Amino acid sequence: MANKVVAQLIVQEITPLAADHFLMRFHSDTGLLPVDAGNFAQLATGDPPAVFLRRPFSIFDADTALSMITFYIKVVGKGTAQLTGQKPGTRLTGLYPLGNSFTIPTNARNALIIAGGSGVAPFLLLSRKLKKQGTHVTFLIGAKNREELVLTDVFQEYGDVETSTEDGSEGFKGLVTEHPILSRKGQLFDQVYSCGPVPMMKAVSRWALKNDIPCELSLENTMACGYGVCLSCVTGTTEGNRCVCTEGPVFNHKLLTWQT
Amino acid sequence: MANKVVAQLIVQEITPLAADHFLMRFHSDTGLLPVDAGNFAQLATGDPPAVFLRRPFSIFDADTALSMITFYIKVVGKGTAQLTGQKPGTRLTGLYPLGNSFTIPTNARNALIIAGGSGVAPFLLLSRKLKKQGTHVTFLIGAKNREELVLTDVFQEYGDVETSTEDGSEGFKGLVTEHPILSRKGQLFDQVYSCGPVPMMKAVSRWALKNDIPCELSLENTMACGYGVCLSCVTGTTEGNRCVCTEGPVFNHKLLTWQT
Amino acid sequence: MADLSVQIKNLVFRNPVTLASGTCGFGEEMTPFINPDLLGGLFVKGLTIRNREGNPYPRMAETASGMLNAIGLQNKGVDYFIQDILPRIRHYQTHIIPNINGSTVKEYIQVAEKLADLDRIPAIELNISCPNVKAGGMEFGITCPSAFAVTEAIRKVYPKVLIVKLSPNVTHITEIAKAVEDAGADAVSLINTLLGMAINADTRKPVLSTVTGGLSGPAIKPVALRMVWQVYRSVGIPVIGIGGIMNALDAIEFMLAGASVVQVGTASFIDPTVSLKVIQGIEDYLNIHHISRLRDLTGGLITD
Amino acid sequence: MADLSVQIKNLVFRNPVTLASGTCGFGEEMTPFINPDLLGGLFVKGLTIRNREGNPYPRMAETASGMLNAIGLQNKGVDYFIQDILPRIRHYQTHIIPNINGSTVKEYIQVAEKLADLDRIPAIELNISCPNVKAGGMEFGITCPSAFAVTEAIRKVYPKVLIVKLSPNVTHITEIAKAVEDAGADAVSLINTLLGMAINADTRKPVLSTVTGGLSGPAIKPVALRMVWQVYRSVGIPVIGIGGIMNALDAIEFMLAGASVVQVGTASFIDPTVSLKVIQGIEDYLNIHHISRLRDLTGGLITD
Ligand SMILES: Cc1cc2nc3c(=O)[nH]c(=O)nc-3n(C[C@H](O)[C@H](O)[C@H](O)COP(=O)(O)OP(=O)(O)OC[C@H]3O[C@@H](n4cnc5c(N)ncnc54)[C@H](O)[C@@H]3O)c2cc1C
Ligand SMILES: Cc1cc2nc3c(=O)[nH]c(=O)nc-3n(C[C@H](O)[C@H](O)[C@H](O)COP(=O)(O)OP(=O)(O)OC[C@H]3O[C@@H](n4cnc5c(N)ncnc54)[C@H](O)[C@@H]3O)c2cc1C
Ligand SMILES: Cc1cc2nc3c(=O)[nH]c(=O)nc-3n(C[C@H](O)[C@H](O)[C@H](O)COP(=O)(O)O)c2cc1C
Ligand SMILES: Cc1cc2nc3c(=O)[nH]c(=O)nc-3n(C[C@H](O)[C@H](O)[C@H](O)COP(=O)(O)O)c2cc1C
Ligand code: FES
Ligand code: FES
Repeated sequence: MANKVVAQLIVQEITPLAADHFLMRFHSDTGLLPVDAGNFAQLATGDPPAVFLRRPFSIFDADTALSMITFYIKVVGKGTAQLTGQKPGTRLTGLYPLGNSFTIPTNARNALIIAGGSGVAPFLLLSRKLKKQGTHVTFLIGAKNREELVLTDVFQEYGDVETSTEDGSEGFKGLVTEHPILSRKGQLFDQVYSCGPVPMMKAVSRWALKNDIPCELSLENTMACGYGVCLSCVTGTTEGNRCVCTEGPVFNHKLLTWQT
Repeated sequence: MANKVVAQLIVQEITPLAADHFLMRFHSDTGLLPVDAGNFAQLATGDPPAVFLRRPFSIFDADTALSMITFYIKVVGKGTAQLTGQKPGTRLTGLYPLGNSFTIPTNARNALIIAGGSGVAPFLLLSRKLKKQGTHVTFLIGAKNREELVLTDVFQEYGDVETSTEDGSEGFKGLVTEHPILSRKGQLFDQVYSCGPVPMMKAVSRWALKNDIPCELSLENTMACGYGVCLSCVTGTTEGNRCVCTEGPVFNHKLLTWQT
Repeated sequence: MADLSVQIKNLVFRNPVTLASGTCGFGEEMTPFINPDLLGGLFVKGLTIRNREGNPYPRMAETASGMLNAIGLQNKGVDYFIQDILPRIRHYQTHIIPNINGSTVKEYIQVAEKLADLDRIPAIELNISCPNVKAGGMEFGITCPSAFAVTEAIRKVYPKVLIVKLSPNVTHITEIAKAVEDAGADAVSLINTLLGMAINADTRKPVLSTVTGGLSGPAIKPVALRMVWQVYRSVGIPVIGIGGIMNALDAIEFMLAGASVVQVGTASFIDPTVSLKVIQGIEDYLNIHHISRLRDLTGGLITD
Repeated sequence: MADLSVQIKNLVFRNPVTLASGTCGFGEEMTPFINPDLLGGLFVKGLTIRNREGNPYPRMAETASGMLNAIGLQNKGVDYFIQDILPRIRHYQTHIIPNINGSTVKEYIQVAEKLADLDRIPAIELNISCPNVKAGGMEFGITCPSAFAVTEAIRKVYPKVLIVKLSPNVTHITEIAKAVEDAGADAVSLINTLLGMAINADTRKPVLSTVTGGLSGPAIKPVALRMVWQVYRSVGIPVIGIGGIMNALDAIEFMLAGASVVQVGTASFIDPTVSLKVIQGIEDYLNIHHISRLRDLTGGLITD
């Protein structure tokens, strides 16, 4: 099996993006393993941790040459609050790289990435790869309001960014899955990726099915181990229960039975 | 009952005295309650704490006017390690003032204070009071070695300091209770106070009995609450089990049956 | 403002937050920190017919998210409580509920009889679950016939509200609960501590003088919640939830599982003011969730 | 160098540190982090006669110093294990010990029979304590007659080392232990998880799809230590200690209480390399305390 490690990670910089939204960059003094788009890490949130288990976060960015790894973290509870409250210089441990990665069809010409809430996290590494092979990327990013619509500037470097907010404070007013782009240009995309709240991903999946576009979803089931031994994180698939931490987090949407 | 509070204490300065020995000064931004010589506090060791319960520490020094309170802390386990590793500015909570205090006979002319290990902690406040009323104080301070013989300079301001170390690296070589001062000048003291390991305090108590000198001991039984509700911290006395946290930590040695 | 009152038989609690026996002394020790009048009630320290010195020190061992205790019911006896302590605490504007203990059914009866006529004592909690005494204690609480027998005997001599405190150290908690209900209990309280042990690897000795002791604190909350939920669905009398409550959401969880009243125990050691924070937090929860009467939450767990 | 080997019947473990069933998959999942050859043994994931999908998600709830699980024995069946998994792991230089499960005695027998003749399988662990399945599971482990019956039935068909894994959700753990010893078990392992429950106060729903689940982690260590100590003093067969072991001192505590072998469970979720640290820490402990043979520690608790 591919190598995974319990890495020592040193907090380097914590950049607030909005209230409760942070980019958190770590440095490793023992070198970083190569990571793939879609992989995640299981981070200790502090020492001592405020919560018993580690917390899973998608790898937002990684630079193996510089031994730097970045996570985009939204504070939703005790663990994320403690983690984002750490000071630069603090040493934490993280298991990584975990999980599978997005498939990148070499012949894809127009990819659509639909992200809601903290669902943008896995898509920087992916869009970098897509751009490199010449695939045009459209991002459709939804949030509650303008404040929480973060990182759009970063994604703009990799493609077109469309936005929606529930309160209409920026972009289309409504749910991301109601965005006009989906009815206007549906037939143009030859690959869809999505990550976000389950109801959103279900709607994306229905839309992709209807338009017959290949679609991959990145799930965020709660996890204990993150490397396949506890069987906590399963999602129902046409082939039975599958672990999100090892056989996912990325799944072809047709495989999912959406029991969760 | 006397007022006690759950105080917000802000770490102000941590002074290393030797490996694993620290003075830790806190500031309160809501004012300090008056404290007495012998009182202690139950401190949270961090947020989140590395241990479930608070940890009891004698109040080493306190300045109500400046809202400052100082503890002398020896690292022996997880809690003391976390506490002394805090950074200035950190907010912790502490229950205080807890426990009773030393009695100070107004007619005492020559007091002897015998402290072993971290047992020096309660004696700064006491010796200040003794000095103020004109009682001459002799300190007999024992430690493993020269390194761990800390704070003697501070006590020198309040009286004569005699020392002993187990390895003879400073002062008398041997146990503090074998120090020649005890055989030479025994009859001169009219009040003895002691705090330290139980075997030491037992020896002090025997010596005081033999020489018929009033003696008070400050005990360090393990505690859960620190304010008299859990009954964890009892010591056997001639009047039955008594709580060290409320009826102590200071006991007249004649009261103790030394079951602990 | 939301209505926080709850009721057990004819006894109305201004709010459901009470302090657990053995963790609040006789209330007096709490007064430097909190005003006891604000509490739903005080379950005061376990009483026996005679003075008890309890077990030798050490009686406490810290554990992960919890602690073991082996106090062994140290108390000065029920007469001392009535003559010396009660007069000092009788003015508290909250229910004072003694926790009663015995090594024989006869001793339990004697204690209950002495408390039956006191005007400031509206209820007693019959402790058949103390793991830290050699005779009696938990033994009564781990078989149905003995739990039934001691409850029935107390029921005969004690006319006011009778709460029976159950031991979690059993295979079928619901059967014990049903036995004490059948014997006439007005309510059950659970859980008492789980029997546990701590060892000092360096000295190779047990930490507690008694080797084993009772585990309390957040560590046991999942077991306590499960038992409250099971018992709530098996008996017709109110359930008092106890075990690792550290904050308002913990208390709400116990109420959803079926508790009418909750007891805060070990949490007070770490923060003696926590019970008042729990009351405030419950109020906030009710406001946020637009619930006007707290008692409607009891047993409101949504399962499908 | 200190001798870390321990023995159960004729089976020698190079060291006492093994991984608990359901927390190490089939060992393969651990290999990105550790070399399984360094372990005393691997108790691989619970097997049943047929493929089981387990319980619906969510199956896990975090608790204070612990977690609840309700996996429900998801596995592809014993035949799949033998044909597809075993060939991939049979080269590990450590004992591979399957954990067997059934809803009926007959199913247990079928699984045991299939494993009996495999050369790389020197022992099985009979799980009569799974709280997360509707039929069988814990039901077998909570009464003496049923524990006796299933153990006896397996003993008849399984000639190698038979370990029976006990449930802590009982009033008298020693009686169950004695029953399985009488039925022919070569060792007992304990504890499996404590039955618990978690509630989400905001949604007012149970966290687990099955409402209740099994509690593991440091929260349960005091209960586990107590039970290991009680059982060690009641039976003549070796005891395997399990429950909340996070480091070497925890493991030593279990050995002092009476364990010959220990299993590390939930701790691996947080640190998949922890078992190797436990082995190293045990070695350090032996050196510091000048103990030449680890097995001399078993049951070495000093009580007076
Ligand atoms: C593979 C994977 C990748 C992820 N990537 C990211 C990321 O890049 N950035 C990011 O901000 N978050 C990410 N998440 C989600 C993140 O792990 C959780 O937000 C975090 O674990 C919450 O921890 P907490 O202690 O702050 O919250 P808790 O106190 O544990 O929970 C707070 C609330 O959130 C709910 N909750 C917590 N975790 C989940 C979950 N996984 N699913 C549904 N509800 C949950 C709880 O039920 C509770 O109501 C990812 C999750 C997974 C599984
Ligand atoms: C009233 C009182 C006043 C005290 N004043 C001071 C003080 O001013 N300065 C100071 O440094 N210490 C003082 N102590 C002792 C201090 O509370 C302990 O050292 C501390 O609680 C240890 O916490 P820990 O988490 O670091 O150690 P733990 O990890 O809890 O324990 C480490 C080791 O020390 C042993 N141990 C811990 N506490 C005690 C105890 N109370 N008695 C005997 N053995 C124990 C444990 O058994 C273990 O072997 C005082 C104690 C009391 C009761
Ligand atoms: C130090 C201590 C002493 C206790 N004494 C008693 C007692 O006298 N009578 C009783 O019924 N329960 C007693 N208990 C049990 C508590 O009332 C409560 O049931 C238990 O601690 C679980 O609640 P918690 O986790 O909130 O502490 C005691 C608990 C502790 C920690
Ligand atoms: C996720 C999970 C799955 C488990 N699956 C099994 C199992 O299949 N068979 C079994 O006998 N025990 C199973 N257990 C119980 C463990 O083997 C162990 O007895 C228990 O977790 C206590 O040890 P710990 O506190 O070290 O985890 C499982 C435990 C967990 C946490
Ligand atoms: S989180 Fe443990 S198997 Fe996926
Ligand atoms: S520490 Fe609780 S009574 Fe003394």
